[in-house]
Amino acid sequence: MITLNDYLLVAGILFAIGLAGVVVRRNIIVIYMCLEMMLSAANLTLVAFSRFHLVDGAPDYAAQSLVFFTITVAAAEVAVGLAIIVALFRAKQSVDVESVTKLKG
Amino acid sequence: MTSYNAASVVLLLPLLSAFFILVLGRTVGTTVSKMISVGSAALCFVVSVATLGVTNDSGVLVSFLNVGKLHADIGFIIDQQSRGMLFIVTFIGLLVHVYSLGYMKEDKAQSRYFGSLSMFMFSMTGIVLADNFAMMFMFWELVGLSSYLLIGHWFEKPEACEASKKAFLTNRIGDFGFMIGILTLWAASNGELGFAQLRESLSGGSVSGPLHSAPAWVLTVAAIGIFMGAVGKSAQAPLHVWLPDAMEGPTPVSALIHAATMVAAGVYMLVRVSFVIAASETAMHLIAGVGGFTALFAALMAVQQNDIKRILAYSTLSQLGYMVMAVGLQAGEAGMFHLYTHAFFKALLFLGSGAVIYACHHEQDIWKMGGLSKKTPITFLTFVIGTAALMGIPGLSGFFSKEEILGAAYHDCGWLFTAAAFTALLTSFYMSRCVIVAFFGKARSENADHAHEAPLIMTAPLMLLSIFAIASGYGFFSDRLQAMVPHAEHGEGHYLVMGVSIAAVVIGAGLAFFLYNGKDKDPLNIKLFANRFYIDEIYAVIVKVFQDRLAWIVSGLESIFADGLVARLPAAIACRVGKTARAIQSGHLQGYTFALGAGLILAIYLVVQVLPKH
Amino acid sequence: MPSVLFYLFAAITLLFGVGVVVARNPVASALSLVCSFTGLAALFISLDAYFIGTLQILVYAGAVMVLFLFIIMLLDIKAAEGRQTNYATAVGGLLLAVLFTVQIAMVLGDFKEGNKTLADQTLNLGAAASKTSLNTIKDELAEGTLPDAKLMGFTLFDKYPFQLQVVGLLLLAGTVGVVVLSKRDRGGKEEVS
Amino acid sequence: MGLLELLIFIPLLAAALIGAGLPGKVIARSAAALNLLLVLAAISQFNAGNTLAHSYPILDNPAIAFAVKADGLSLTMALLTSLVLIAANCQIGEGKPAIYYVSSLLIAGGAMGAFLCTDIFFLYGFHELALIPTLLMIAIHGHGDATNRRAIAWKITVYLGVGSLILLAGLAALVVALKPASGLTFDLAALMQSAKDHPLPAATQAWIFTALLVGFGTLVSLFPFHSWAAPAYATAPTPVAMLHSGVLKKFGLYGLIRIALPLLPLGAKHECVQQALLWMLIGNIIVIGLVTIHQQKLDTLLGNSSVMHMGYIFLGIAAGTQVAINGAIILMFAHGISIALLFALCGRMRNQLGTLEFSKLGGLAANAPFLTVMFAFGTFASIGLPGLANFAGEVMVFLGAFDSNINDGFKLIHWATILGLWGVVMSAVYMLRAYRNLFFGKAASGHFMSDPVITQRVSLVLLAGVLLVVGCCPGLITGLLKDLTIAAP
Repeated sequence: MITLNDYLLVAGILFAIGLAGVVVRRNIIVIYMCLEMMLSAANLTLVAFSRFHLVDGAPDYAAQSLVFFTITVAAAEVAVGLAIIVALFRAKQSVDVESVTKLKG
Repeated sequence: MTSYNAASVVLLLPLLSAFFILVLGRTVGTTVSKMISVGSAALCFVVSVATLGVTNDSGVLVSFLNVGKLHADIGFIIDQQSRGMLFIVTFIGLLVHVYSLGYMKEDKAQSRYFGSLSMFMFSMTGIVLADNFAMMFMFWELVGLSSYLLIGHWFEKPEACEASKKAFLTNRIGDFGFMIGILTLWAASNGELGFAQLRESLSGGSVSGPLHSAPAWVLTVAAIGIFMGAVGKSAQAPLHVWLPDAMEGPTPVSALIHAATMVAAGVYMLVRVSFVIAASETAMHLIAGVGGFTALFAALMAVQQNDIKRILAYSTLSQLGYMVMAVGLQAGEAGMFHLYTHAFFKALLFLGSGAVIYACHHEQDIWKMGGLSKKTPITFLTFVIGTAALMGIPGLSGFFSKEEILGAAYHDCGWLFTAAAFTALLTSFYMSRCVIVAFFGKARSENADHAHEAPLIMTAPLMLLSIFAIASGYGFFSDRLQAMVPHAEHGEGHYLVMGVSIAAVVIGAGLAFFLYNGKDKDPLNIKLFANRFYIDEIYAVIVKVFQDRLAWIVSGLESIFADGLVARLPAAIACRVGKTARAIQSGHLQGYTFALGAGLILAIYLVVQVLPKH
Repeated sequence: MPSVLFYLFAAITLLFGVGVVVARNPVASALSLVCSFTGLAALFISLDAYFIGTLQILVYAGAVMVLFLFIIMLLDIKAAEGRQTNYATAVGGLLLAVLFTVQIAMVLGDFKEGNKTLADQTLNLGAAASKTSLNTIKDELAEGTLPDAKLMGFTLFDKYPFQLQVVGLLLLAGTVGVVVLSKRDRGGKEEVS
Repeated sequence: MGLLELLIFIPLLAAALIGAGLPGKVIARSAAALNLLLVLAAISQFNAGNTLAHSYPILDNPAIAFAVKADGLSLTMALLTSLVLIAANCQIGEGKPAIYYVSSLLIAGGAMGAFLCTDIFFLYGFHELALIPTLLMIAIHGHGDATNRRAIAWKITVYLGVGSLILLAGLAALVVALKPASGLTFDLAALMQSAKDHPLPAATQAWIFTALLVGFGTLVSLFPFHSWAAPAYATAPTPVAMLHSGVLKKFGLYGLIRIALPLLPLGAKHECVQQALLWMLIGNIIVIGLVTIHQQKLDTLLGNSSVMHMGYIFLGIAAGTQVAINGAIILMFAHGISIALLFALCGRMRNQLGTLEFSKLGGLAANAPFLTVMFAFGTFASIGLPGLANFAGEVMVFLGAFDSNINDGFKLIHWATILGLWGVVMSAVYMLRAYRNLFFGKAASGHFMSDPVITQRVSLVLLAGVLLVVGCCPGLITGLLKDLTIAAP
């Protein structure tokens, strides 16, 4: 049978993949997608915990409401992020991470 | 006239006149300042003659420093030694003041000259009256200052400035040793500075006698330190270089300071604190040795000098060597007696040479003079009397005092006696050489040719001094003038000593007459003596290497180490760290995210693995 | 929910997740991300979180990915030309991922509660029924079904009303921001760095 | 508003007024003169037994209060400050901008505050207030080309900044360590009391003393931390050089005597602290002495010589006996006056001659007799000639340092004193060499020095007169210092 650890492990791996993506890829949009993946991995852990931690018989909906809020925030964040990427593209004509070094020390 | 008033008048009057001249000299004009200075010298002389009869006394004039253990005050001692010295200082001081009125008539800075002279009188009386080491040291340096001012009177002449600087610095080196001696005594005697207290503490009489129980090396260090002060001031062997150069100053100055009084201060001080020197055997031997060596050494150099004032300067060095030797041989009274008689005839000789130079229009080289006996009879006569006294011709004052010292040397150790006798021979040799070349024969330059006798104001002191040069040796005068005549317990060698000294005089004079009569050029030509054993050059090299070169090296090192290590190095490190830190902000986003991830993993590792263990 | 389905959907999520990272073409990575999200939604469903599962599909897979594709098309980004992903970051990223998973595995290794299986966490709907005040939920619970959406709504509006308003405001601010950001400033010169 | 508060606030007020635009010359000089009169009044009050102590509490948890108290040491320093202030103001020439007056008044006001306050908080604060105008003036109005001037200003700012920080750390440690039962206090008397009740262990005393020594030492150019001093004085404008080297530099020594010695008696006597201090001051005297001999210009020579003379004062402090400490205080006073006099003359000569190189100058005495006499006073005072103030100080320092038993051989303090004595000879060498090169001998071509006008002479004569008066009867100052609380040796 499936245990809580399995779910957490899946979430962990998903998070790791997201992290690797963010570090490896040079295309900002793909980085952004990996970011979303990391976020959803976190949501998975929350839902797993809410299911496995029963409050007087029913799953713990506080965790799930937190997931609800993260999803909304993520949505807003994606909107703003993509707007920035568009503005960036208009300035640099490229979405490559290497071109964006203005804030160098 | 109690001794307290006398001491305070003699001490403070010259100071007031010097201060007055310093402050108002310019406004009040040179004549008034001259009158004030000479007046104060005369008044001091009268007062010191008055004190000749006063009983021994000592006391405190004004308390200089009174902090915790330290009680340094300006005091005075009136005893036979200080009365005699006071008489010499004020008498010769007065004569020099009067003489200077004539000699310095056309000098343009006369008020400054007389101000410095009064300053000197103040400092010299301070040394004579001093009753503790602090006061002695203070006036020691003030005398150094006044000799600096007087030697450097004609400050346009570069030689005069160099000479005055050299004099002050050599004295200061002597004072360095002097202060070490004083400090050692101060530490060993647990805070005593007064001569009376120190003598008591040394004798171990009273309970407060820690000095008595001080180890021998402490007393030796103290005695040698104090002797170094005398070496600096009385121009003994190592530190004698400044006296011949001090002849750059006006001649009356040389007469007063560099013949009679200031240079004698060293011997006076040694006799005053003889109980400290007596306490250490090695110090006594050292002092006697240095004294004997200086006497011989200076006499050798005097033989080949051509400048009349330098001959007298070296003879002063030599006579001082005698006195210091006497002190070293525990014959302080003989030293003081010689100092006493020497003051008169040496001052006479210097003033005489001043008159000669005045007559030959500032010509100082004896080989350009000649035949002055006919042109300046009074100067010639007084100069010969002075020379006779200096050479030690029997019947004159020099003979008695020098013979005492030779006697002391004879009783103590053989080779010192032979050195002293040989120096006596050399003394009569170079003095007769000087007289023969300068006064006999025919004039060797047109200056000497139409030389004219010095005015009365200059010859009067000469005549007065020649009387004293003759008479001061005899009991009648010396008792009246409180000279410290050693009680003549003539030991068995007395006549031998007498004979040897007379023989030395005769041989010296004869040799000089034989060599120099009628000669126009110096037959002897000993380069070594003429160039003063090249000591000045050696000292110049020492100063150049050990001071200027070392200073250059040290200042280089200092700017590298002190400035570099403490200031520039940290600054450089800060810049270096700053530059490397900048590299972290490289602008590569991937670098940043990687650092982010690495930080995350490290944090997890710490939280999960490390934290629970502690 | 038989365990084999769990492994299936977990595999879908992870593989398509890797797809996102590895895909050359951003469109391909976007689409693989959509699949990954659907796999994830399935996992949510397997955890009886039906509302969140649908929300995941609706918002993430639907809205967010569509926005991504829209932007990719707008900016006409071609496949990453010049595949010279410098190997330093590639290795670094991989290393990070491996290390992270190792750490998660170690943590889960000694996480005792983690071993509870889904089965022994049976929902005791009867007890829950007696607790809630809303009778609609009470009836359904009594019947033995889990009114997931109703319970979710109830908790949201019962415990976190204020937070909802704030999130609403956040969304408004987000949209205004997007409008300002993407407005092409007429006069200003193009800031070319 | 007692006498002492007036002393502190008159210069600051005058600085504000001049800053606000009133004519600088008149206000500055009247403020300085008024300050001197007030100091003399305070001294007479003090001799009559009234310590003029006032305290205005500001905070009670860390008990901070603007407390002033008249004490022999602080009055001597206040007298020094007011005298040097007068001389500094008189040295400011006609066309100089108002900032000259403002900066000198601020420095004097800050120094006055530092010397009169008995609260460590204000003591430190006033010192920093006094330091800032010094740094600014060196940067803006210093001599020499701009880059060099700014570099030196930077160096001195950072150097003294670090020094002050170390000092602050030391003071903080001290205040915390000596916290009396009634809670943290900055008041010196309370700290003194708590130091008596439960003295700190020797080790803590030693390292706090070291921190204070390094902090104060940097402010006073103790040997290894001295490299800021000479260039700073050489490039500083005359009034600032006079005030800083004459007055502000003495704050470090004042601090050591006022704070470090009484509160940390064992600290000073600790074996390795004593050795370190002695080696440092030997460095001060011998190394800087040689460096000074090597100098070719008058202003760098004076800068270095003022660094060297600090060695003697540190020797007095290291010895710690009552005679030595009184000697150190007199030496602080005397050195302040003599170095101020020398810098005033040096500034005057720089303005008129343009150069201060010894090789280029000579024979100035021919037509500047007054200046020659004044320079003679300064030179012979700094050499330590009896009859001038420095001698009394130096002799007491040497006697105090030799106070300990020497029967079992010379210890390091004795060797330090002997090297100090040799330092006196060295100072005679370089001062007389400078005096001879500048004033005597052949008049160098084109360099013509004329005497200052009568009004300018008053301040110089005042300084020389003070040197002479204190030199002839140092009892005036030792009288003030009778009841100074010094930790018994």
